[in-house]
Amino acid sequence: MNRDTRTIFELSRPGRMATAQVPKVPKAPKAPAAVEMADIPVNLRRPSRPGLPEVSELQVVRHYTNLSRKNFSIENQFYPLGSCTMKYNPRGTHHAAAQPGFPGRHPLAPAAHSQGFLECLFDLQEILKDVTGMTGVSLTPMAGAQGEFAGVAMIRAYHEARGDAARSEILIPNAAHGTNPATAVMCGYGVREVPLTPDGDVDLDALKASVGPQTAGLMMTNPSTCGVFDRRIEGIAATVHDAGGLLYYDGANLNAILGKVKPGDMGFDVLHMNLHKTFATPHGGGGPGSGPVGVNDKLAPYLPVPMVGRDDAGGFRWLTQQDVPGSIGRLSAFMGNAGILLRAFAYALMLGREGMHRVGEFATLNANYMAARLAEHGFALAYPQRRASHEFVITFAEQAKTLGVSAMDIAKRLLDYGFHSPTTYFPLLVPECFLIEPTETETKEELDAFIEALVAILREAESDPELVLSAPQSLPVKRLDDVKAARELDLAYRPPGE
Amino acid sequence: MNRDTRTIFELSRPGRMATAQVPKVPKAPKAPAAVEMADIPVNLRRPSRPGLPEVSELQVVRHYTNLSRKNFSIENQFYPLGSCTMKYNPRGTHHAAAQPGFPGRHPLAPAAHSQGFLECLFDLQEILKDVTGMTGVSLTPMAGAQGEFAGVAMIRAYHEARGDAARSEILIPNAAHGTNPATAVMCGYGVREVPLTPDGDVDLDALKASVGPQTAGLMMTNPSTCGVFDRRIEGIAATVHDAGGLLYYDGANLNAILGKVKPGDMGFDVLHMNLHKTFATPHGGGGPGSGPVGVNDKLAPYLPVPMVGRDDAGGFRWLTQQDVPGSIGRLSAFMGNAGILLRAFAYALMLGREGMHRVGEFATLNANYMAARLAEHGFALAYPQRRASHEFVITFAEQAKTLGVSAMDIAKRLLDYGFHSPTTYFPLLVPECFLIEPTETETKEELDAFIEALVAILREAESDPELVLSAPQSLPVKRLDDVKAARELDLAYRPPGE
Amino acid sequence: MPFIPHTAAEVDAMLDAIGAESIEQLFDEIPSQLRAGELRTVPEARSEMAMLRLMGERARKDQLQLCFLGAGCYDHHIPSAVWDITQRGEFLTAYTPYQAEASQGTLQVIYEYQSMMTALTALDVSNASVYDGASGLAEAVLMAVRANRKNKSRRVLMAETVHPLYRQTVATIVRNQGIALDSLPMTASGVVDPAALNGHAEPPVALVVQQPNFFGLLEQVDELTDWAAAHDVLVIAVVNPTSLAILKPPGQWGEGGADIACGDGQPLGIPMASGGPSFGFICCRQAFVRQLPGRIIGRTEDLDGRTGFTLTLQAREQHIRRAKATSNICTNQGLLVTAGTIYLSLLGPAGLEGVAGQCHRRTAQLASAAVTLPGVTERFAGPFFHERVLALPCEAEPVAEKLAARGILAGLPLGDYFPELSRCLLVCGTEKHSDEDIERYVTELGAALSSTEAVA
Amino acid sequence: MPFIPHTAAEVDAMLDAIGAESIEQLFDEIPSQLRAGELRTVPEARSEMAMLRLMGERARKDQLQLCFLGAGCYDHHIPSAVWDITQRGEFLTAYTPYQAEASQGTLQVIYEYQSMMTALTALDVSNASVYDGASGLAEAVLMAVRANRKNKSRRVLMAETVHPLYRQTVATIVRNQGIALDSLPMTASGVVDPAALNGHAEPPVALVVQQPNFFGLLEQVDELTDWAAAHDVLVIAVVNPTSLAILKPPGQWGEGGADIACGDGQPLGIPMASGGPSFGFICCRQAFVRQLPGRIIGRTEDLDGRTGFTLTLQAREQHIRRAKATSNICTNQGLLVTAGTIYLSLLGPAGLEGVAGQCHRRTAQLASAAVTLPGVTERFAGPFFHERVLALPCEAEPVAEKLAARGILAGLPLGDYFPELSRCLLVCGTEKHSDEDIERYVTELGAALSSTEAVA
Ligand SMILES: Cc1ncc(COP(=O)(O)O)c(C=O)c1O
Ligand SMILES: Cc1ncc(COP(=O)(O)O)c(C=O)c1O
Repeated sequence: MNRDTRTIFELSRPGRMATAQVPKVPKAPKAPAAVEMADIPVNLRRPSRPGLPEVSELQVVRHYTNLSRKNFSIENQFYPLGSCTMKYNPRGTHHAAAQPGFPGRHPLAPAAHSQGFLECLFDLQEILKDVTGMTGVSLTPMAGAQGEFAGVAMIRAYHEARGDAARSEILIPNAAHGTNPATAVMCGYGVREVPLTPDGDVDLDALKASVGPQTAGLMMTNPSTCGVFDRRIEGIAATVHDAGGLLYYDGANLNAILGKVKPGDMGFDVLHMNLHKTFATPHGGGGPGSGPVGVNDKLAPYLPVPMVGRDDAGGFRWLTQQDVPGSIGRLSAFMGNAGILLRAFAYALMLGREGMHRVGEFATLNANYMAARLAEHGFALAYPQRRASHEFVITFAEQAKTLGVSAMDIAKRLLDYGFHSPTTYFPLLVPECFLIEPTETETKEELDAFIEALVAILREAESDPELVLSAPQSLPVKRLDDVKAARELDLAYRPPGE
Repeated sequence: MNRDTRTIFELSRPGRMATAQVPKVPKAPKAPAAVEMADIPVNLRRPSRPGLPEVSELQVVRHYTNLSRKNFSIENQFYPLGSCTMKYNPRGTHHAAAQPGFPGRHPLAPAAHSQGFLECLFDLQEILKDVTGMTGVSLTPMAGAQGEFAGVAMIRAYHEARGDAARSEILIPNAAHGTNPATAVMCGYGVREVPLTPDGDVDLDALKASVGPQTAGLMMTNPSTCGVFDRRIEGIAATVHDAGGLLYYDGANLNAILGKVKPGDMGFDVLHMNLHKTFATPHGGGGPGSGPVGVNDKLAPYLPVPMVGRDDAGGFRWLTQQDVPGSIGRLSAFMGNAGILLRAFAYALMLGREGMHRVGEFATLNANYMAARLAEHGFALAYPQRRASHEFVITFAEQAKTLGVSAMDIAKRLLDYGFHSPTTYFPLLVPECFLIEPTETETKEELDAFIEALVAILREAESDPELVLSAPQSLPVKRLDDVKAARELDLAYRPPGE
Repeated sequence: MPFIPHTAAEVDAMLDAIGAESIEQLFDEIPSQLRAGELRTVPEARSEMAMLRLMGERARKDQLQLCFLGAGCYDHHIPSAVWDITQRGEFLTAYTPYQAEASQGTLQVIYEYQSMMTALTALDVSNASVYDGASGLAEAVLMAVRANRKNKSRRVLMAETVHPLYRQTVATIVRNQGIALDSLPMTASGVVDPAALNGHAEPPVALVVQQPNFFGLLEQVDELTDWAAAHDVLVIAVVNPTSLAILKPPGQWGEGGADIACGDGQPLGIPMASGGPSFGFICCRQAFVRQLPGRIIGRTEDLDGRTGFTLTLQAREQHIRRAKATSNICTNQGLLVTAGTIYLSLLGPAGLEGVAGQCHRRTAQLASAAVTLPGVTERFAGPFFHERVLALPCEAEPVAEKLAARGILAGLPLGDYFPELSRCLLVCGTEKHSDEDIERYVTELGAALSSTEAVA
Repeated sequence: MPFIPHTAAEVDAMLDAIGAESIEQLFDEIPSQLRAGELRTVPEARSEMAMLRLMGERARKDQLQLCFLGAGCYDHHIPSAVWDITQRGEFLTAYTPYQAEASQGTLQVIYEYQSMMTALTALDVSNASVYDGASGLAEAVLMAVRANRKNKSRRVLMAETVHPLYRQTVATIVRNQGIALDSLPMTASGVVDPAALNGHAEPPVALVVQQPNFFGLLEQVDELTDWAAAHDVLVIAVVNPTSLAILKPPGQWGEGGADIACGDGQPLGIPMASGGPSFGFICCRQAFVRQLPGRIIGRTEDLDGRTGFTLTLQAREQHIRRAKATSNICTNQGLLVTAGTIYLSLLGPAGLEGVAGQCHRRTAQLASAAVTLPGVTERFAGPFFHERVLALPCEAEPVAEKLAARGILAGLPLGDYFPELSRCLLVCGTEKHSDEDIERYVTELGAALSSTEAVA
């Protein structure tokens, strides 16, 4: 295992370079002499070169190849990170986005020379409408959180257009993802939390007590981040709608119900999808994502631009603010994460209608199987009476008390066993918890191996707790000092002595 | 570190498959019913499916991705394997060979639709003539050994054409690579070994005593596999030529002299080049290679086909047996390892004239630097009085005696230090030796780190020999039982019970 | 079932373990009246082969040979190694580095990235990316409003010469928080006038300046920055990272430097690819680090004292602070940051300067060749970098369409953004262009112009 | 200095350590009169960007849209994962696995490859590859001569229906060892006749049969194999690996099976790429394993009893046995074997059968559509697989050229190989072809024919 922690800067030597990457200036360029750098006034020029590393091409290739090997990833191991849907990202989708013509397409190329790209986006819009039960889709948001922004901004635009300007609050179940309240605030709303019942559904009575003329809307995901499907979703929808609010669906959990239930049918007015989850596009160690929004007719006039429509000649064209005058506007310079949209479309083409139905089924089968087997082994499910959706919550509250090992300790020990750990300490309302999401692309053997590892770790926690408490042992680093990281901020390399 | 040793067969389950890779049979194919498999007589059909693994796409991706991580490679570490020239394989060359048009080109496409490819090969032929000082080049041999075959077959054809059929023997210095004698035998020749002087040059007197009317030729590389340049090459050439023999240059060591000396100028009549060494094409864990041959005018009539020539209209065309009636013939179905030829050409374009001169210079600088530093640290150079070429030999004969650690032990311990080991026990005539070839693409820091590791290992051998004797410790496996491998042959997976 | 590995026997065994009759039964908590019917628009499944053929055919339709269009997205050479490494599964298919010990690869890359971006901008700290340049500018504006302790105005002054699509994006994003965007008008020379700043009664909370500006022209950044510093106005610099090899970095503008720099990382090894994914960067002074949105990576030590990297200052982020976070951003553009970091390592200071220099030279060469055509002029004089506005003797859009039909993306017709510039094309040269490319452009432009009826 | 990392300061320090004045001095043992002068033909260095542009322009010239040409190299779909993984640096830039502990990746891949090839051929053992199918056949012939203990003839009988380029290659390679190649003539039906074997006075050491043969026709392999077994003649089968999903594997030919099977692995995930690199495979009975040329990987255990993989039976190889080796082969085609192994894993038994089935169906469809054109017939009747010979009413070569000008590789005009078949085209369908592709072929063929003067 590679324990070298030198940065690329420490491999640098003055004057070294990857020569083949430096453009050669033609000996006798036809550009007139006057266009040399001298035409840029000295006070606008950089006085000295930036402190970038000076390294050879082999050094770069070797350094970053070796760095990559310090990551866990789907292509190396099971990665059951709850709420993140770490399923197989088909390699073919990347090739789809790399077909000659796509990588070199300039975002502002004329529509006449963009028909292939536009048609893909148009088709994807239609597919996403179909699977969500919505009537309008805009593909431009660049991640789930930006989709949320667009959605809540549309809710705001809707109320404003109706002159219903007093609505100042978004209701959010307390199990929700952090992006939900943060988004509400970015859209100028206050946040009111709604509690859950002990079996994980929204507390309908509490909700009824919370709605009112101040209610702009409710944001929730169903199944929830507790891994259960809210059985009273129709009641929730009616309550919010009756109060004049709108319902926002956080599509992070769409994988659970793909082809099984449509958010539009549940009563949601607006939603985002995380294509980097349900549509299997890669997460890249932090991104990119893509968070298209879907709406019903109420909100269609406010969809963000650009979108793709048909032109009179049967071709495709951009829809801009001129076409959607009520649009909340533009969310990025161009068309969001276009390359991710192409991958999601390619994925949808390979799944097809039947495959789309299967996703939710097998994601759910895998989660319920793991939950059942873990329960059998004495692990505590947070919602034992409930069906799991595509993910489920277990709690180590008992073990924390009796054995002194926390969910974090167990998570770290799992890394030694070669598994990425599930999401830890989320949802916040379940103490010492794991949110486990196997996804449909994992085999039964893999699930069984993970379960065995958890069983083995609990045995270690009894017989040799130090092993668990000091995990991981076999990774490039041991547990890191987060306090030091935050106190003695070191956020950029500085040459020694600087 | 991944110690999972299951094969892909052990991940297989009956009925599982990577569905997206199975071609869909159109529901109503226009092919008439009669063309279903039924038209193939039953006695010519396979009775049951072959025992290939049945796995999902994710399983395949994960299995082979993880397997790859059990390799050392240039892109992971210093790989100073003597005689193999493990230099950086520029990533751009792979992209060159993948430019749309090249991967899909059928080898038998008409010349009118192959001009781009043919022009690349033509230019490469010219470049190789230039750097070797030869007048004819054929690119078709698929590796060094096949180049050797072509070369010796041409020597044979030459003598036969002159009616000089009694020549039955090829002379080969005893330090030569195993392919040299094996090739001579494949061409129907006997082999006579020629000894070296203690300072690593061919023993000219012994050579003089060996040549005669039976001598078809001499195969040698210069600098030799002892890492020294044979100073009396002109005398050698004259001796062989005077006896009516021809001189074959084994181009495996061309990196040492690229841009500095041309084999043609040394008196060689025929040579091969290992493009996967000197021209930086990747070795792929065993291959592919490419071994073009170059000849002077004497042997030009016998060059293997196909080659590329110009046509009357200024375009390019294949030269076949019709054009070269004396050709030894064809060495493969098509044009050898065409994709490797494209990469080598791309490399030559990036090196350019100046870069080509630099290769030999810096390969030599790196080797001499390492040799000097190691000598300083008390390591025994096999040829201490000589300049190193691009590689050099050190011997651990002393340590084997005094410390009981062999060159093999030290090689294995180097792996723990994160370095691939040099070539061991070759050349055969130096006991307990390493043949070390750093190549020009490695930095001084890397060479220093390797030297430090060797120093540290010798210290370990003194203080804690077990550490060295039981190395490697940190790799996916410890030392393997080669005897068991050869005695209890297990060369293919068989399902348990079969 | 594409990508689903289950055999029938396994499904049975799993249902047994669950104690369910069928997969269907696992959905029994969902009210049956909600259950989805058929999917109508989703087509039949295609094999990878068939999918790639369809995508290949569509992609081919969009191919053009030569690109002289920039306007925020640039056609640079991307070294082969960049994506060969970036697409390794270990980078491509990892999630956000929540388990630091199992993510040191990604974490160290981002730390190196932060180091490179601060070196380029001459500012103290960088985040780990935001979505793109335009939304990054919006985040920078929100950040400036929070960060400016001395000036509590909610008015932001933005140069009219900032990329119009950036301005639109900022408007969408900051609107709901009651922030007003004022425009600092451009002069006839296509830049803003520092002298015009004094006309503003109440100083804005921040001033946004793009350098080089949308037209490729160089703003008087020293004067603008000094004015801002004197009036407790934070300066937000919008910059093209390639340009920073040659142009003065924001951290050195004026006496004290700009406060925040942002922009789009696309020029750093990211294919144009219809404009995304690329990445937005934000750098700022150390003092504002707690107002930075998005992930930040810090270097620290492990239990054995070995160097390691980890997410830090998470108390700014939505997953910890929820409604009180600096932004709602969660997923960012990590993979593109990886590509950008590898790009910058390969180029190094000399290489990036080489690229920037060639871009500038080729643009100048293009412009001086184009103005030899009758009726073609450079619309603005003044110093510039990498982009140039050509004024044609007729409407620009039909000319651009004619050149596109000949395989050349001729530049951006400016009429959609500045109606008064409807005869203008914003053109851009890069290191990819050769003398022949430029000759071809000018020849085709000449042909297009002579076949277009000049409007007097 | 592309790819050379040395700074001037480092060069000085290194020369100091060596005690040399200059790099030049390191070459002082080379007689000065031999020192190379200038390189004349090598051009000026290009950047990677300029190199790729040149290569891209040349590559584009060779692009054709539809390929109906097989003849030993086939246009199959290659799953995206195959090369994404194969091109990982760890596979791409490793050398031959001489240090087993540091090469378990490559070694296990080859072991799995050997397992798959033996499964496909129904033979006992496989080597780790030879260069290509044709040179592999030459090695198989040499091997058979060594292996046949009962029959010491040095004459080899080769069916005339074996790929002509393979026959040429074998001739080149075995000639120097005094091996004679006899030809078993083909009949009017395009196959060899088992009955004709009995005409041979002295049985050859080996019989070479290709299935399907060069024309795509199926030989009577059972009868041929049984005759050989009865006469102490070893059978060498030349096979297309894709076909083995549907056709009887060599190990099951006749009563006792063929002795050696060889062929080219190109159909297994290797791009056509002008014919190389692909890989040649050789499988054989266990009894002949010590006569196999090339690397062989065995499964064994390490010091701790853990499974591991290593090069084995090296006493057959040149680096140990030198002049007594089974072959001079050293470098093989390991990377392509890696791709082939991944391909076979992705396809599995059902997938490979699907591909083979589609190839066959599309070929049949193409042939039956083509014979609807006036004057076009199928040249041979008999059962076939994947390839078919069409007889045209005129010379085939000019027709093929006409179709190439329309973007279609129409098949192989056979006149160069069999003068009597100069009006014939060998055509090939694969799973990549759609109904539309075949319609387009037939339409274009029809057009080409009607514009060609028929020679009566
Ligand atoms: C439930 C939930 N909502 C929203 C988000 C935010 O999505 P993104 O990260 O794409 O911005 C996530 C992502 O982790 C999530 O899990
Ligand atoms: C000195 C020498 N000669 C010949 C060869 C054979 O070349 P190849 O492996 O390409 O067949 C080698 C390869 O290792 C070599 O080092």
